[in-house]
This record gives sequence, C-alpha cells and structure tokens, in this order.
Amino acid sequence: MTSPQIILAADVTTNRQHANVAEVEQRLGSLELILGISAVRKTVLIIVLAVIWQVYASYLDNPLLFPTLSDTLTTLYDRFVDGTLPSRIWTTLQVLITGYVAGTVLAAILTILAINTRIGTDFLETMTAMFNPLPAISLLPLALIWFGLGASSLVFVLIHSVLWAVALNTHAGFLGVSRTLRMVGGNYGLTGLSYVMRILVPAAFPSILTGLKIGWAFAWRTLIAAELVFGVSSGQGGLGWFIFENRNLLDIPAVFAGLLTVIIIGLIVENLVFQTIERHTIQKWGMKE
Amino acid sequence: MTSPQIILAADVTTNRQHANVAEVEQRLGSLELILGISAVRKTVLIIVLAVIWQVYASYLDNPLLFPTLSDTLTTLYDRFVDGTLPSRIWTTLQVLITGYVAGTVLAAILTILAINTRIGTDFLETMTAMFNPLPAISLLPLALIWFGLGASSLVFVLIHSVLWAVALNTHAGFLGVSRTLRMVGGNYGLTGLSYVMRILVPAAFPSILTGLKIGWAFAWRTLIAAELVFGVSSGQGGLGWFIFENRNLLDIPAVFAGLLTVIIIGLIVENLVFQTIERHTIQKWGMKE
Amino acid sequence: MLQAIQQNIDPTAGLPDVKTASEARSLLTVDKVTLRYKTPNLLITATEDVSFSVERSDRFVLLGPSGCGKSTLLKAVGGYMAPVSGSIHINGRPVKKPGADRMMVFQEFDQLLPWKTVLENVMFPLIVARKLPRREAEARAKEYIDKVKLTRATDSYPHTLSGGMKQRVAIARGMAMQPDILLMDEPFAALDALTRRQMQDELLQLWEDTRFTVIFVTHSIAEAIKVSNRILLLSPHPGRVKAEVIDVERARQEDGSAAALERDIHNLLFSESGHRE
Amino acid sequence: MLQAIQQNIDPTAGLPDVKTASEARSLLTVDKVTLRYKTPNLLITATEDVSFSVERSDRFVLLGPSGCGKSTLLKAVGGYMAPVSGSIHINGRPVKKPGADRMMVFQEFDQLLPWKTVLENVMFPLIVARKLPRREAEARAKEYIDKVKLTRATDSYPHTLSGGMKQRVAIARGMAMQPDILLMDEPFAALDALTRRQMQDELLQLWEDTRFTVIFVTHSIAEAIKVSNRILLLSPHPGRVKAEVIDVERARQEDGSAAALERDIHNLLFSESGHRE
Amino acid sequence: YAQEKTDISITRQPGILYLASHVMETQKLIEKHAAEDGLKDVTVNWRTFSGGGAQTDALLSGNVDIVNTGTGNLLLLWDRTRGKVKGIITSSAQPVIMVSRDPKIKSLKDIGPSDKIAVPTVGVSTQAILLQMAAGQMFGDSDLKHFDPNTVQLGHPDAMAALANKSHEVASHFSAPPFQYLEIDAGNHIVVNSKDIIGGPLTQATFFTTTAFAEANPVIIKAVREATVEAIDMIKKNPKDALSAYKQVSGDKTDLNTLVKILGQPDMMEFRTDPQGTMKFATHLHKIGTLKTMPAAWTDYYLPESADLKGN
Ligand SMILES: Nc1ncnc2c1ncn2[C@@H]1O[C@H](COP(=O)(O)OP(=O)(O)OP(=O)(O)O)[C@@H](O)[C@H]1O
Ligand SMILES: Nc1ncnc2c1ncn2[C@@H]1O[C@H](COP(=O)(O)OP(=O)(O)OP(=O)(O)O)[C@@H](O)[C@H]1O
Ligand SMILES: [Mg+2]
Ligand SMILES: [Mg+2]
Repeated sequence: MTSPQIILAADVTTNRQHANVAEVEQRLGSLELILGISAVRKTVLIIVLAVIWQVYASYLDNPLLFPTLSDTLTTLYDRFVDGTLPSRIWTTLQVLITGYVAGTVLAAILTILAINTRIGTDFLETMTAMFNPLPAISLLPLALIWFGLGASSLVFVLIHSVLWAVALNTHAGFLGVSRTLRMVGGNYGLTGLSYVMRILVPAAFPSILTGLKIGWAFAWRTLIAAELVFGVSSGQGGLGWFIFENRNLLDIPAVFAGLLTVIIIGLIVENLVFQTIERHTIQKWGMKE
Repeated sequence: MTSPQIILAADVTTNRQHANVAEVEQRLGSLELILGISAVRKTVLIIVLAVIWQVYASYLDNPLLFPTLSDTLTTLYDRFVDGTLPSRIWTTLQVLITGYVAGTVLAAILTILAINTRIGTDFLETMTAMFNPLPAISLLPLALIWFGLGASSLVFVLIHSVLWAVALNTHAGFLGVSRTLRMVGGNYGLTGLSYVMRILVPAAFPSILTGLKIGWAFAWRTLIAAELVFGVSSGQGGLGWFIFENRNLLDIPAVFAGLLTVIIIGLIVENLVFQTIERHTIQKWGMKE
Repeated sequence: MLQAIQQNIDPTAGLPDVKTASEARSLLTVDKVTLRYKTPNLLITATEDVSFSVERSDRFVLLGPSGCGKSTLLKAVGGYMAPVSGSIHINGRPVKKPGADRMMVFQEFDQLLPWKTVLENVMFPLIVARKLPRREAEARAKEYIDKVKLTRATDSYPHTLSGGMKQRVAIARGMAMQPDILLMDEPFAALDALTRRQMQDELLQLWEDTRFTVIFVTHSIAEAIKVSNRILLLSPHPGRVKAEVIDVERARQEDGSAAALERDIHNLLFSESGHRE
Repeated sequence: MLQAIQQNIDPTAGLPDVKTASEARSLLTVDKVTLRYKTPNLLITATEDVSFSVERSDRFVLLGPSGCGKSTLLKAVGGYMAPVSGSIHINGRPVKKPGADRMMVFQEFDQLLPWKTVLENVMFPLIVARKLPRREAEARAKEYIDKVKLTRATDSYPHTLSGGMKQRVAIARGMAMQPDILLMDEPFAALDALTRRQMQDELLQLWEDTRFTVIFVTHSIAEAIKVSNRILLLSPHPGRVKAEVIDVERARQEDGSAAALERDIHNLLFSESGHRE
Repeated sequence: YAQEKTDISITRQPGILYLASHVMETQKLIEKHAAEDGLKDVTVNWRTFSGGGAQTDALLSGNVDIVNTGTGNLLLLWDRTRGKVKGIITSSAQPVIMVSRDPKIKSLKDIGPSDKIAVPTVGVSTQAILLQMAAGQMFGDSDLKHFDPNTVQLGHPDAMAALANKSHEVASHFSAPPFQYLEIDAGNHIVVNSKDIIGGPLTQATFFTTTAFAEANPVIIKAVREATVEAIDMIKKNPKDALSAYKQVSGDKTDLNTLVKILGQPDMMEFRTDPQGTMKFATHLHKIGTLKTMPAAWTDYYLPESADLKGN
C-alpha cells in the first residue's frame, strides 16, 4: 500500500442508535428533573427565605420593628379582604404605569436623538450625569410649580427616576451594536427613526431590557418614597401612603404587608412579564444563553 | 482582442497625494473644529442650561420656591468658603464611596455565583425581582437592628441601592457575551473566578460600566434621602442633611447650592472618572463607537 | 491564451487611459481614492490612490493579499467610509451614504439580523428598501433561499446555522434584492467545493438573467476567473492597483487558457521578492 | 494513483475494523457519536453515529458539505458539547470539558479577545494555560506572529484588523500553544492564495518539527490533500461518515496522483444524485 | 448605682419647640444633675432626627435611650407596646396656628369642599388631629373626618412657599412655630389656634423612654427631669441665651432679635413640665381607633416617678 486509500463506511443502522438516545434522555432522576425546572427552584428559594424571615422575626421578638411572616400574612389577607390593599394597589399602579411609560417614551426620544445627532449625544450624556444623581425631593419645588399637587407631580418624579436608567442602558446598548449590523442597516437605506427601530432596538434589546427592569424597580422605589413626600389628598393614597400611614400608626405588620405586596408584584412582573419577553426575544434569537 | 489581457498599472507618485491629504484635513473651519470637541459642546450646553435657570427663576420671582442661579452660586461660594460645604461633602463622600464599593463588590460576588451555578442564577434573579423595587425605608428596621444608627446603616442602605442595578447589568452583560468568546475562555482551561475575571468581565465591560454609572447615581439619590431618616450625631451631617436643614430654615438658595453641589460632583465623576475609563477600555477595544 | 501583457509602457498610457475613456458612461468610477482608518494611536492607510471604473453589467473582481484593503474599498463604494482623498461616483453622482442600490454581502458571519428567521432576513430588505408587498417579497425570498439550498432552514434563526449556511443566507439576501450593484466580500469563502460551485453557477445564471453589476472580492484566483469579466489586482499594504485583467470571460471558452491566466495572475501577484506585509 | 476503493465489502469489515484495531493506542477515539442541538421548537441532529479515531501525529481532515456538522464535531472533541449518544475519549479518558490540551481555532472572526492586542492575544493562553513566564511567552508569541506575517500588526487591537488578519492571529495563537491536539475549523478560508499556501507550509513545517496532532476542517479538497495524512468524508445533513481516506501523504510524491485523488474525493462527495440539504 | 448606663443617647429635633433640650445640651444639664445625684461621668449623645417616626424606630431598636418628640408619638408607642414606653417629662406646650391667605376663610366654618389646607402629614400629624377634633366639636362625632378631604400634605417650608405663591391652590396652612409667625408677618391671617380647639395648651415636646430603661436607670431619669426644670428656668430668665443655644445647635442663621420677637408672641413662652391637654388628645385618638386602649388617666402613660407633675 504505497498510495492513498479510500475506505467506504458501511451504512449505519440508525434505529439502534435512536433507542440508545431515548435511554440516555431518560436517565435523569425525578428529583433532578424537578430541580431542573427554574420555577421550582425559585419557589424553593422563596420558601427558604420565608422560613428564615419567620424564624428570625420570632427570635427577635420585636413585633414593632420586625413582625413575623405569619403576622404579616394575616394582615395582608385581612387588608386584602377588606378592600384596602386592592384599592391602594390600583391607585399606585395607575400612577406607576403612567410614569413608567412616560419615562420610557422620553428615554426613547432622548436616545434616538442622541444616536442620530452629536448634540443629542452631548445633551443625553450631560443631562444624565447632572440629573441622575439628584434625589426626587429636589424636584419637588419645580413639580409643585408646574403640576401642583396630585398625580401629575408624582408622574413627573417617576419620569425622573425611570428616564435616566432606561436612557443610559439603551444608549450604551445602541453604541455597542456591532459594526456589521449597523452597516447592514445603512445598506437597506434605513436612517433616523426606522434605522433605530428596525436595527438598533432589536440588536440592543438585551441592554434595553435590563434598563427597563432597572427602571421598573426604581419607579417602584421612587413612587413609594414620593407618595410620602408629595402627600395625597386623603382617601386616595397608594401603597406608599398605606405603608407610611401604618408606620405612623405603628401598625408594623401592615407596613410589612405593604412591602410584601411590593415584593409580590415585583416577582409577578419579573417572572410573568419580563421573563416572557425575554423568552420570546433575546433567548429565541440566541442573544442570551 | 479575443483573450484576457493584463494591463499593468503605472507606479503611482504618492507625494502629490500626500500633499492633497494634508489639504483635505485642514479644510475644517476653526468654529467647526472647536465645536468638534465634545468638552466644548458640553460646556456650551451647561451654560445654556444655566442661563435658562437664571432667566426662569428671575421670571418666577419666588425665591422661596426657586431661587436664581446667581443667588445659588453666591450661597454656594459662601458655604464653600466658610467650610460648611466641604465638610458636608467629605462626610457624604466617605459614606457614599464605602457603600458604593461594598455594593459593587457584593454585586460582583452575586454575579460570579450566578454565572457559575444554577442556584446562584435563581438566587440573583429572585432576589433582584424581590428587593430591587423595595424603597430604602423598608430596610430601616433591619438596618437599625443590625447596624444601629450611623454610617454603617447608611452603608447598608446604599448597598441595597447599588447592588441590584450593578448586578442586573453585569449579569445581563455576562449572559450576552458571544458564544465564541466563551468557548475561547473554556479552551484556555479557565474556569470559575479566573474565567469570569479574564473573559466575561472585559467582554461584558460596556454593560458593567453602564451598571456602575446607574449604581453611582442611585447611591447619591439614596444617600441624600437616607441621611434624613437616620439622623446625624452632632455636627457631622452630610449633604442630604445640609439640604434638609436649610429647607427647614427656609434658606432655599442654600438648598439649591446643595443640589448644585450634587450636580457638579456628578458631572465631575461622569466626565473625569467614567469617561476616562471608557476611553481606555471599550473605546480603545472597539466595543463602542 | 493570454494575448498580451503590456509592460514598460508609458505610465500614462495604461490604466488611466482606460478610465478616462469610460468616465462619462461608467456606472462606478473610483478615482485616486485613498482610504484611511484613524485609531487612537495611529493612522492606518488601507488603500492608496486606487482608481478603477466599473461598467454596467460588469462582473468585477478585487483580488489581492489579505489585509490589502479589499474590504475597505468595498466599504467605501458601499458608502460606509469617505475617502481621505479622491472620489467615488456612481452614475456620475458622488457616493455619500449607504443605500439599497448597492447591496452588500459582508465578509463577517454576524451580518444576519439575529432576531429574524432566514426567510425574514431575506424578505426584510425587499420590504423596507424595495417596497415590495409582503406576499411578493416572501415569494421572491423563498425562491432565492431555494437557490442557495437552504429550503430546510427557512424558518431557522441565524444562531442555529453553520458558518457556511449564514453566508449563504447573506448571499440570497443580496441577490434577491437585484440591486444596481451587488457588492460581495468573499461570499463563498466559507463554502465547500460543491456548494461553492453551485453558488458560482447561480450567480452567473442570475447574471445571465438580469445582467446586474457585481463587485466581488475573492481570494481564489480560479474563482475570480470563473465569475468575472474584469479583475483588479491589488498590491499588499497599503493597497495600490497593480494591474487590471480585462476580457476575463474569454479565458473560459477554450480550456487551458483559464489555467494559464491563473498562473499568470498568480505570478504577477506573488512573484515579487520580499512580499511581506 | 488511487490504489483501491474498497466497496461492497462486508460492512463490519470496513471502518469499524480499523477503529477496533487502533482503539487501545489511539490518541482520540470518537465512537458512534450523535450530536444534537436543542432549540425551543425543534431538535437538530448535526451528526449521527460518527466514529473515527485519530492517532498521535495524525494530520486529520474533516471534509464535508456546508452544514454537515464539521464544526459541531470539532466542538464536541473540544469538549464544548456532550454527545447525545456515543463517546469521545482522549488518551482513553472521556472528554468532559474544554481544555488547553486541545487548542481550537474557531471558524468565527470574533474569536480574538477584543481587549487584547495581537501580541497579548497570542501570549495570553501561553501564560494562563501553559504557565510560561511572561518573557518566554512574549518571545514565543512574537515568533509565531512572524510566522503568520503579522509582525507589523503586533500591537494592533483586533478591531483594526482585516478578516484574514484576524484568522491568522487565531492560527498563531493555536500553533504557539503547541497543544496535544490542534483543532482548526477552516482556519485558512479567509486567506488569499499566497498567504494560504504560506500558512499551509508553516503548518507542515511545524508538524515536521514537533509532530503534533491536528484535526482540520476545510472546504478545499486540494488543501485537504496537501495538509493531511487522513481525511474523513462526511455526508450532508445529518453528518454521517461516508468514507475515510488514509495514507493521503503518499499522494503528493508523484505528481498527478494528488489530482486524481482530488477527483476521486470530489466524485465521492458530490456524485450522489439529489444532493440537497 | 454601679450598673447604671453612663453613656446615653437622646434624640434631638431642631426647632424652637425643643428649645429646652437645646439648653440642656449646650449647658450639659443632664450630666450636671446626674453627677449631683451620684452618677459621675455621664456622657449624653444628642442625635438629630428629621421627624418622629425615625425616633420611634431608634428607641424600639435600642439605638437611643430617650426620645424627645410630640405627644401623639408617645401615646401611640404606649398603646402599641402595651405600656412599655412611658413619658418622663414635657418641656413645651405652645399653640399651633392655622393661617390662611384667602380673605374668605376667617374661621374653620368658611372652609369649602375645594379649599386646601396644608398639614405636615395627612391623617396623623398633630395638626391633622386637631382639625378632626375641631370637626367633632362643629359637626359631632359622626363627622370627625369632615376636613380630611381638605388636607394636603406639605412640609412646613413648602407650605410656606405655597402661601407665598398667590397662584398656588393651597391657601391655608395648619402651621407650627416659628413658621406660623413668619407667615402671619408675611400678611396671612389666623384662622384657628390649637388653644381654641383643646381649650388650653397642648403639650408638644415630651421626653419619653422605655420602662425597662427607666427601671434600670433611675438616676438618669431623675437627672433628665431636673435638667428640664432647670432648662425651663433658664429660658424664662434669659430667653436670649437660650435662643443662642438653639442657634448653635440648629445652625439657624436667623437674626437673634427676630427669634426673640417670635418668643414674644402670645403663649410662646409656654415652656412647662406638666403634660397639657394630652388626655383630650388621647380620647380623640381612641375615638378614631388609633389607640386600641383608652388610658384611664394621663399617669397611665407617664412613669410613676412623674405622677407629681399635675398634668391633664
Ligand atoms: N476598523 C479598522 N480600524 C483600523 N484599521 C483597520 C480597520 N479595518 C481594517 N483596517 C486595516 O486596514 C487594512 C485593510 O483592511 P481590509 O479589511 O480592507 O483588508 P482586506 O483586503 O479585506 O483583507 P482580508 O482579505 O484579510 O479580509 C488592514 O491593514 C487593516 O489592519
Ligand atoms: N447553535 C446551534 N443551534 C442549533 N443548531 C445548530 C447550531 N449550530 C449549528 N447548528 C446546526 O447544526 C448543523 C451542523 O452545523 P455545523 O456548524 O457543525 O456545520 P459545518 O459542517 O461546520 O458547516 P460549515 O461548513 O457551513 O461551517 C447545521 O444544520 C446547523 O443548522
Ligand atoms: Mg476583508
Ligand atoms: Mg463550520
């Protein structure tokens, strides 16, 4: 054999192989399988945290500072049934969503301007650096002048808290879009708004989503803090007011019931809204593991 | 000519060309050149904003609500000279930086765990969804029990405000690192911490930097709000307390001088610290236009 | 075989002449173009003083060693970079910005929009740039996806495709647009011999049908001879025009002439001593 | 020329025999490996029941049409994917995770670390995986950067390089590591004819010096014949072993035999009617 | 007394209502009296807080030993801890005044449904409670919350700015010293005074602590009482010096004479150690359900040692 040789492979009987595959895939134990589901693991985690809360609070035995989970849950249930919490949640959510949407839209406008014009970039960068660190109370005087008392001032403050976080993340996401994709967009003759919406937004979607998540969280934080600062015309306060009022009345289980409500809503939004969006976008597109 | 032909190019005289180039590059007018410098444009922007402030405040003519810039600047100068502001800034910055660094380090630990273990991922995702929307006041009881009054409680609250934003951005950045780069890291036998530090961190640096920026801003916001809640032992309040105190004393120009200080520090950090980091990392590496 | 290698001829008689003559009617004129990249620490000249012109229905190949500036030249024609000196005109109008009249197939594998399936990727420019109605765009997209043998992957997202498959989607996308000029940067480099031959044939077939103009970067001299009617040879870093081969299609008729041309081009490109970048 | 095409022989006598005989001493054994990708909506089988073995100092080429699973196979050997069925062993130990004993040159252009210069990119694995002292690593890195003709770009960042230059850096990085097995996924696809030939020569020269083992994916049958001593031919989607060519290096001695082998392989791969994916 | 704590913390809320505590702090009166009672080397940490809620938390978490804030907070804590927090002594009982810029609003009767009254905290602040008590007197117990829809929450400085702004929708402010006098100076007029609602003075600044602390540290408690008495004496004797103490503690840059003028307003020198009007307050709080237990007498929520104060 002094020359090359070609050895043909025999045809493979694939059936046997497939049987083999099924076997391999069934090898996972049921515990492993159950723990493989992220929802299950998260539930376990939440239960563990709940137990820690209950045990630690019982050990502390200072119900005016840190009530047990069971007290909190009882109060939560009572306040739900008597209709207080649902109406507070509703009030808060209305303002929250208005402010969140407005902030996001403004962030979109700012970043679109920033990505298309040089002065827009400078404007966004400067404004972000200047206003992002400012606490909401600093906007109070201006909000009072412009919007008076009530929901519109709250929305204004909410916008302040959502805008910069979303804008920063979106802008950074836009700037990180790969050169090739940007050239592809230019190649299709896309410019301005349609370029941003059809190329940059989907390409920077992971960053945008992170910004939206952070913005959402900060909208909550700000709203709850701001309801205290901006006050309410009585009877129509939201969750923040509910917490504050009960703190003032030293009804601490109710305070924690309010906070727990915030946590629960946070979990719902994260797991139902954001995770669903993620699954149908960046995960499907292979932009995230 | 019925067959292919190769036509050789004459040697090009490059000298003439170079002269031409120099000409092309000098064609920019000096105004254009000056406006081409981002620092100059930003300065102009800031001056415009300052003028708007001054004019609007003069027009409003309600110094209890919104003082003019000139009043504010005068007060700022006075309070600087008499040593009040420097000592307040110093107090605030100490706590701020401690909290910021601690929050960032914790975020790093959480994301490193999250990227290396499945339970870490669940933990991070669940904790972020749960705690990120919680306002700082909700941590007050725990902070008081664990850390008492004083700087450590403030640091604790600061960590809460920095941690989730930085962790969310970092984690999202890690998950978005291209499959090829991750395989390269694995190929070098890098695992665990060294894999994260040597591959994921630089590759996700744009996201991390955004997270750090947002975290920084929120640390400020939180600190200024939290200083009111935690009180101060004699004479060592920070900027937040300065603002609150002067509001109570109806010294509104001083309130705005405090806010202006926050803005100025924000601008300095953004333009000196973050921009420098950016220029030496993601811009140099071509990860950002 | 190769009729004449014009050498040692008066410099002004060579390439410039051809250009001047064709200037008025050329589809694309690239005139003494120098392209540079500015990096923080240094200025990289990618091409220097490059001139050529492309006529309507030319199949024009850029051939040269790695890093000589072929992609850069293509990007300049595409409107993504402005020349430092010199000018680029299409139909007599200077190239200022990118546009769908010059569809580009990039060298990079990440040129597909990851949020669109193969079908949507091919349809997208048809809808946004060619303004075709959805139904028509879909029909045309499917036709071209068939041509590049990706029927099976029509509804896959790009991240589930192999390197070669991605490039074929990009080729389908470019060809489906039937642009004035198709700019292709090593489109077939990631393809196996058979698929490559099929793609070349598809390209030529399409050219027979629609007589579009294509500028094509390739590393393979054989491929250049197969697909082109004119070849521009570039010297290494910074890229300068070394020679131009015209009437390349003539080489295919009689067998052997193509091989000879290949050898000639090879020698011309690489015979120089000290070819280092 | 080609001595014998063994056909219509008892299926068990063919490839499996070769494998069984070599199993004990093989550097790498891939045994009945099936590789699948799980996507949200469907399961894609990339290769099915693929078996082969690579001996120490083999220059082993994987050849097959685009999308047949070559990259996937290479990734499985690299330890990035676990087979759905079958097993992969190196030195008798199952492959579980990636490691620097199997340096990989990827097909993608984004495999360089963008935050490191060319030099640092080549040095990095030498330092972290081979634990070379800095000075030595630098010397070795420079040597290999010279070999791939990128001396001029030593201190450039990857984003300032052309496609071919990036791939050459990756090649330098892989070769500088002198790993047990070098896995190369179409490393030369983005290179022009001359650079490609130089790289092939460098690879062979290096092999002469160190007798490392290399698994090499290429689309070019000629390249396969030039660089390999064994070629594995894969059928299209899902990739199955179609044939193996051994003693390939013999084809180079006498001229003409290589051409004949190329023709044979070509026919074998592509003659099938209805070759569509 | 060997086990008694010598390092104690007391909260401080800057303001003229807390003038006695500022004098005690600057003159180190608690330290002095503790020493006289045999407890040497007492150090008192004064920690500034912006409001009552945070002080409550600080006391409950054991971070401060004694707090100094309003009657409402004491009653609430006493109720919630089932008597484990009690008052030590009070130091001020000045009136709080509601002012208005709207000439139509001369008394509470003139408040229409669309008029807005600024209060520090809707529903729970002293001012809000006073409005409820007034409503009870005007419309009966069935309409205690008559004015609640009129109230809006604004901090005193913001409310003052609102009054100064003619176009602002808030034209009335249930204020507090010193803001009420500044507002009156600025041309606003008095609508109602807390004295009219309570029928006498209403205790403002109150020192209170946990019974556990009081039992373990009788000397400190005694010293706090004695120091308060002495501080009030000093204020009455020499208001100017007391105001300097206030200026030193709060950093207020207001001219001393202006402050003296404020102290010269009617009832502004009501610095007194006996709880005033607290049972009326408690009765109302119990009526609206805030207090779960109705104290039988004011002594229920003051330490036994304080029973001699003759409060009401
Ligand atoms: N973004 C960039 N910034 C700076 N320099 C660059 C950039 N892109 C390319 N270059 C440089 O310009 C020169 C030409 O690059 P170009 O990509 O045009 O080469 P090419 O001919 O396409 O090579 P290849 O065949 O390897 O793709 C190279 O020296 C390269 O280093
Ligand atoms: N990440 C992925 N997810 C799902 N399917 C994939 C993925 N990567 C590859 N595939 C599929 O697996 C098959 C084999 O892909 P692979 O990349 O191994 O091909 P290849 O032989 O390297 O092709 P090429 O020569 O074009 O690079 C293809 O059908 C492809 O669609
Ligand atoms: Mg190129
Ligand atoms: Mg591949």
